[in-house]
Amino acid sequence: MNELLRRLLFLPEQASTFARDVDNLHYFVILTTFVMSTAVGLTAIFFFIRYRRRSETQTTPHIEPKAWMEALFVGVPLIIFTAWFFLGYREFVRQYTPPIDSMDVYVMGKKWMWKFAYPDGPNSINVLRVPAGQNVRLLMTSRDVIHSFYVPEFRVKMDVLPGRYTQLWFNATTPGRYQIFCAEYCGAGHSIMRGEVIVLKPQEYEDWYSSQKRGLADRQDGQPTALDFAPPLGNLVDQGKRVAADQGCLKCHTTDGTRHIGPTWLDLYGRREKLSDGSVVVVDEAYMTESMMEPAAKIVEGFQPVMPSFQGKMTAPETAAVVEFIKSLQSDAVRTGPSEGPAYAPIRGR
Amino acid sequence: MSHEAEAGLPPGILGHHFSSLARQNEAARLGMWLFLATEILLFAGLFTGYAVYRFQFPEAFAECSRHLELTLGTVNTVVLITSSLTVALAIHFARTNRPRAAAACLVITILFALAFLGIKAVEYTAHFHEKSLPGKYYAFEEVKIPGAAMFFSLYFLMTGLHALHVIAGMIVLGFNCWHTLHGRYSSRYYTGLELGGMYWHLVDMVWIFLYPLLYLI
Amino acid sequence: MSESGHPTRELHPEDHHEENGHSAIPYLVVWILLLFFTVLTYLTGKQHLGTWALPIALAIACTKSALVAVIFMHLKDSSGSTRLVFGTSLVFVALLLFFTVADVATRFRPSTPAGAPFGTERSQPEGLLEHELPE
Amino acid sequence: MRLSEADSHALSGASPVPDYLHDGTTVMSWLNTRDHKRVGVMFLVSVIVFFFVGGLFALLIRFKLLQPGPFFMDALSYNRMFTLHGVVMIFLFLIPAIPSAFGNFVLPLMLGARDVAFPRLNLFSYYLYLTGAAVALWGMIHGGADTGWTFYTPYSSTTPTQVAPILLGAFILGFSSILTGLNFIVTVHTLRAPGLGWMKMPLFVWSAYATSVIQILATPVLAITLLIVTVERIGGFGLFDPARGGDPVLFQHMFWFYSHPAVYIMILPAMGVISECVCAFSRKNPFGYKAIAFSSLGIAFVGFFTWGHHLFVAGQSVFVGGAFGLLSMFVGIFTAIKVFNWVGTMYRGAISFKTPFAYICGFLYFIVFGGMTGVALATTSLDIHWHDTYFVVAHFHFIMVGASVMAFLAALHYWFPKMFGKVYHEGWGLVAASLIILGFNATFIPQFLLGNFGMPRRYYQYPEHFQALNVASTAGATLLGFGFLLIVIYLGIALKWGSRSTESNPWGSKGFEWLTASPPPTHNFDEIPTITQMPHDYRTHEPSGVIRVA
Repeated sequence: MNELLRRLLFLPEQASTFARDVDNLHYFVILTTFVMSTAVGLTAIFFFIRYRRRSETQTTPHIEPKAWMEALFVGVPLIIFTAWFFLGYREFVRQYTPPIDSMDVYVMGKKWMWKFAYPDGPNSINVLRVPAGQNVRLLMTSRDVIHSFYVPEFRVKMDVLPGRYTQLWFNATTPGRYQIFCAEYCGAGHSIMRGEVIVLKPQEYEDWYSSQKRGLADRQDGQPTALDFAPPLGNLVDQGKRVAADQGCLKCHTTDGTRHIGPTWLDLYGRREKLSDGSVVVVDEAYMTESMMEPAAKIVEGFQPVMPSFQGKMTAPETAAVVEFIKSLQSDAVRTGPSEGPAYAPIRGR
Repeated sequence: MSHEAEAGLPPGILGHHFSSLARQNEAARLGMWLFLATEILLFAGLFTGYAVYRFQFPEAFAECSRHLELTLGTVNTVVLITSSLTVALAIHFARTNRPRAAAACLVITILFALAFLGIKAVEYTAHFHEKSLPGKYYAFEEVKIPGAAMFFSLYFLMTGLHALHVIAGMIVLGFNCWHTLHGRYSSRYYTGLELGGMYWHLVDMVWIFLYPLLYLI
Repeated sequence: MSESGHPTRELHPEDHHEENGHSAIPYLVVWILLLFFTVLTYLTGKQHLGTWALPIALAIACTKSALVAVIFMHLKDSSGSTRLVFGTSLVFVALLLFFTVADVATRFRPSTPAGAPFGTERSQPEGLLEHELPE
Repeated sequence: MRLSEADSHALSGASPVPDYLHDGTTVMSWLNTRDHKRVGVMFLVSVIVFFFVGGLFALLIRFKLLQPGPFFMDALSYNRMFTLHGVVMIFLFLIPAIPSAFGNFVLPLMLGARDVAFPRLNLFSYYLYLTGAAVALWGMIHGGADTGWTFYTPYSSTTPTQVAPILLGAFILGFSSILTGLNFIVTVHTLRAPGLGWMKMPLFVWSAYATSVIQILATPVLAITLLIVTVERIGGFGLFDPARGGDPVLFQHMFWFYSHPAVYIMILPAMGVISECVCAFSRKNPFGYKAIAFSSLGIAFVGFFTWGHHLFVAGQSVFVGGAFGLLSMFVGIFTAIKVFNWVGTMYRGAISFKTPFAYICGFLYFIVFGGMTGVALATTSLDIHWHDTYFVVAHFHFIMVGASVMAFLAALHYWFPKMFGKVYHEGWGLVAASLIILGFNATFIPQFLLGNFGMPRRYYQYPEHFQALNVASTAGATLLGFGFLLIVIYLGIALKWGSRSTESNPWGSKGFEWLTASPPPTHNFDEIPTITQMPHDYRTHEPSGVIRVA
């Protein structure tokens, strides 16, 4: 039944965990629409024939609707539409609340191409490799105008805004190659800004990932251009270390746990910092980025607000690299589990 | 059958399609209130921008508003409130058949408006000198936190649009003053003057909201 | 809405001459009140009360504009429909403000730029015409 | 109102008063007219001209989409083509079409008034429309914008193409629409005929009143938004510049605060026309008059609460998305009430199947199907797959072309004898109607399926597997275009050489606008009628208000 309806409605393959549920709601909505419109149509046609005009001066009775009729006219659509809404909204919340254990990928949309960067792995252009059956969370931003990351087979879409992060997650079930479209108009190349999601079996993904991590430049997908998202060689953590050195962060922040002018970076990620105004904050990407751009906003207790702002001095990729570098500085050096994304704010506001 | 003959109205006042003068006055007032509703919603767009960016950059907005000329802003508020009074008095004099006093009040109102624009010009030149300008022209040394450019974009957009409306108000009051001097308004018919006055009161009301939001908080 | 139109064309009772007793006192009283409120908002503003500053300033501004609208603009003695128009326009201003700020308030945390999280130097709008599309 | 036989004879016996078309035939008498009927006719002519300009753009787009790769035009001109199709069709045709063209003509007649409240303002509104159109046309000739009719920043504030004139044109057209709305509200409040209470007003007046409320309250927000984008393009400083912390989603909020109610500006007057036509052609009193009247106001009011359903995937917060989704459901209910009551009106009526009634059937089918897909889009999770794909394109064309243009054509045929005193050829009318309904289905059903298939909108090139459906859609589009041409032909012939309609009320309708002669004299009514009964009350058989035109 599902396959028949899917083919009938020209729906693409169901290649992610969302696809089947969204399509079930789709069938329910389309069927109620057909039932309602045929009912209205048939009554109308019946009235055409039954009450044809017989003479030009034919008189007709004055009929007022009874209360129960009006209640019916309001009640039936109200019930149907609210039912649609609550089924839909439950799915919407599930689709826009990434689970904690999902694997992160940074996505950068730029005029007419997609760039993907794995936190401590390789980066690539227009090709996103993900393991099958694994929750993947995309943290997306754009370098210039609004784009929109859309994979029809996964039934996922989220706009990619300049100057802000937006997030999107999916769990690809069947391995294969699926096209990424840009769904928000972004200029002349809007229609050719197409990338590709390659869903690999978990084992194949691990092989590809480890080969990339060994920095085999030639096996990297696509030739990064000069304006590239990240410097050509090495992964994000190394870049973060180099950028931190260049920008002089390490003059005030140590990486081995000793206290210095600024708080130490060892085990900083995920720590509960007590601020000078008494409140406590969990250190996550947003806090780290904010502290780089706006140091005066939150001062850790016992430290002086002497840090300069790096607003405008560091480009997007460099900031992301420094954040990754800090996250990699854990005392239990070997970090086993997949990288935790930023703290997932609960739905009910911040 | 011209019906202006009765009631000693100046010619061309009562439209042929209105059954009575009272109906036409009521129509004019309702039409003016609808136009004022569009003006209110026009400024509502800017206030939405203010609300959103104040929410996102609270420190920048607080910091920048301290760098505005508070005394000049307060003087401007007093100027506009008093000009509102003189316009109300002008309508009062016209209703009680004292056109000369009404015209005098209108002239005072226009002078107040000029004073308001003058003070605004002084403030704008100060901003140009200290480079606290909107958007990409922003190079103000004292406030370096992000979002400051947003505050000044909003400041210039809001006060600029308001100043345009002050100028439009002056033109409208100018016509009203010219008509009052030519005896068009009397206790029988003063709607034209009343509409001009209502427009001016709206311009004052918008400034009443602009002043605390930009200068004080 | 009164259907007071009469088919015939003679004058209506309320067209009689305005009584001359229309006084200017209320305008002066309102003027004094407005000045008082301006001083009040000036003082409360100067102290920078923090979170309470905005509600107080808005409350004072609303009372001032209410005074202007009711007395100066004669809303007091104008017909119901004009008051309705003024009321609905305020309702829709509140509506626009409420939903827009609610959206910005409840977005997922890292998305709201605590200071534009990282510089997005706007790429120069490469001359669209001569920009060759990457094959 | 019973115009006794004596009066009508006395009236027609006297030297025939020249109707508004022949009361002064110099160009100046038209350009400087105070008569709401002439302003209405001028609006109608310019609106139809712009409809064909927009339609031409549409056909060019459909022609390009025959091929997946580059073909017939390059990416930039394709982007300009769909932008101009959007701008021309929405700002120059749909928003002024029924309110300004037919509303101006028919509203005072239905109220028993001699003219709108502010005749000079009415003419000024027409000249504002022409200036706005001229500015937009100038922008089009000098390259035209390539931002889509939605002008999303930061693309619209950074693209080097000519966006500023189109923004200014839309800004001026907004004011023309505000002035029309203002005029109608004041006319309804102050110029009703004696005896015509709020509950006796024709349903078209109710929907025109609701439309005017939206025009007054929504258009200024569009004006300020477009002004800010123009200032950002020219002056370099603006609210939506992401590099300085500006929020592009704020633009979308303020844009859609206008643009969703604008969708109701387009559909509400169409619903008013359909209410009138259904009652006239089934010779029956409106079934549930109060329900239809108050649901017009309901749509106008609740329509302002739902703009967020355009931003579900635009980075808007999930919580507010849910709130907007739920509120969008309620707007759907008011439309459902109207549809049920229209079908209820036909019950025990005397239905005569003329051309306007054919358009009514098309309208009913399209509004039910289009409306339901709209509510389906507002169930948040389905929108994730459908947003910005051809499903959305098909949905809003179902409402705008399927419902609004069908009602425009129904109005054109229903009031053709009233406006021009001529009768069109019924046979050709039915042929054109069926051609249009068929062509419309052939164009937009494939686009629903394209949307399901995942083809994003505004795509110059698309992957091969979408081609089949696109070819089907283009075929339908040519059929649709041909249908519209057919209408122009036979209405043109009727206008030029058609026989003068012998009686002033060829449909035998008891709407109030038929109380006076067709075409009516300049001052509408020799003596303002006193209304004693509801409109469309067919219990008494003799046609009231039939005035033999000498």
